[in-house]
Amino acid sequence: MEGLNHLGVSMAPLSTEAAIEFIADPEHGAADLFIGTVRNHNLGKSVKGVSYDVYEELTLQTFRELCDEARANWGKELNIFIEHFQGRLDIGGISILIAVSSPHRDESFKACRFIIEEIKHRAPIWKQEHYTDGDSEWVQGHALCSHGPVTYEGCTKDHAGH
Amino acid sequence: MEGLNHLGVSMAPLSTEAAIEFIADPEHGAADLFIGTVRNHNLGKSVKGVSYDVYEELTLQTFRELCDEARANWGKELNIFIEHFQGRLDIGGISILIAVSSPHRDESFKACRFIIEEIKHRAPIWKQEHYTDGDSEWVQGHALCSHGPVTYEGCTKDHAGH
Amino acid sequence: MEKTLDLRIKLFGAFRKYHTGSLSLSVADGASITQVKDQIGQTLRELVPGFRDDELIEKSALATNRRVLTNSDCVNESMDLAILPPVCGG
Amino acid sequence: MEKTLDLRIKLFGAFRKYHTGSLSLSVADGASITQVKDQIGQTLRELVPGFRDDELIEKSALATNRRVLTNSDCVNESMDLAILPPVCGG
Repeated sequence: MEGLNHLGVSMAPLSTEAAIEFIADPEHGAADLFIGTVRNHNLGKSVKGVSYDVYEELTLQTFRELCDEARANWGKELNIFIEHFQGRLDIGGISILIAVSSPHRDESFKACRFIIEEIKHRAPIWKQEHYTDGDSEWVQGHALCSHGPVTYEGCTKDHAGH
Repeated sequence: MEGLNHLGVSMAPLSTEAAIEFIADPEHGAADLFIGTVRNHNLGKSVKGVSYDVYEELTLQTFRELCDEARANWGKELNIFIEHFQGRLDIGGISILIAVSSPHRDESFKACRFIIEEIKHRAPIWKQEHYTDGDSEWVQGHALCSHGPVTYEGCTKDHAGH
Repeated sequence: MEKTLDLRIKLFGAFRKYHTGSLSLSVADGASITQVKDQIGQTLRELVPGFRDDELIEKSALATNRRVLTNSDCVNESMDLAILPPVCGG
Repeated sequence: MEKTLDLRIKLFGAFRKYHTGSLSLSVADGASITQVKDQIGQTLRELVPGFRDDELIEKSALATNRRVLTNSDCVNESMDLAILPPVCGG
């Protein structure tokens, strides 16, 4: 039986209890939970908070694709919970929660790690760090390229060179 | 600064919230939590519960050694929470909780995975499965060999061949 | 006369330094991704006199709600798109 | 006369099928791990007439509260030990 997904972008504080409860399954003996939090420094600067900007529709689509890819690699029965925060967080605030459960532990660990790595590269989410000196800055990231299912839409006019 | 350890063997239900709270750290941006639970089947048999037998003193010593080894590999600042349940659990009950936090995610994932793998092989813990047919059985495991710090104690008498 | 398409471009991340909300612009039917990005740059320069961050546009991708567009894509209907700087979620 | 040592052996896991609690036994000063395990087998056979699980003893390790003993260890004081079947925690 195919496992369950809970995928969300939330402006309310993320709940580790909700994640753990969602993935619980009597057929699963293992779960791995990744918690991303705001830390008080980055690249030598003292940070007091981070604002997350999220392109919600495409982020949720990316999460759905990641779930499909994780199940193709580590088993259709995986239960997967992914939530990303949108808005401003203070130090220690939870920016992302990923929880995966599976019958055995190897699949949970690998799928959870895969999902966070891919989110960092593929999900349209940005962060703006707020520094204790009053400054703030959008953090440099990874250039996006298309990963999604191939749904080629032909051009009506040809543009040589593009 | 060296990170914190919480190491325990508990006859009370294990608390994921306590684990997550313990490892939280304003300098850490990542945490990984592994949750081991009792599942409803094993090797084709229908399971209704598991009893865990724990040699507490040596288990705690093993946990301490694993923390030292994890810090040697992935950074002294790791915060580490390890609790193992002792007694009987029903399906879904939490048998082990391992949580590790670190400045960046790679260290949390690797240290958490390392600790659960080593516990499976090195911690003196045994489980007895209770089946729905009323039967029960001690689960086959991994033969222990000595891993601890080398504290060779010389023999007062020589026993050739041993 | 060549048909033109109306695009609404949502801005994210570092683009919010320059403009909040979205941009409205017109492009020729069948415009390439590069042409749309050129038009975004021109529109931003009109709206924000100090805008000179061509590198940000260069490194950004265009996307619909469903997928990131590639350089072989082109636009052939009026639609909503988003311009996405390099990402760093999680 | 050879000095003997008193050992108390805690039993875990599958040994609980045969006996709950611990075993008391005497060994010669300087006894090897193998000798202690032989003595454990003999004591169990006395306590539990049906005991024939020599393989369980064979595959088990001896340990103190601090570490698992190796075959090069030997016993030279009266002490508490534990006999540990193959493990499967987590």
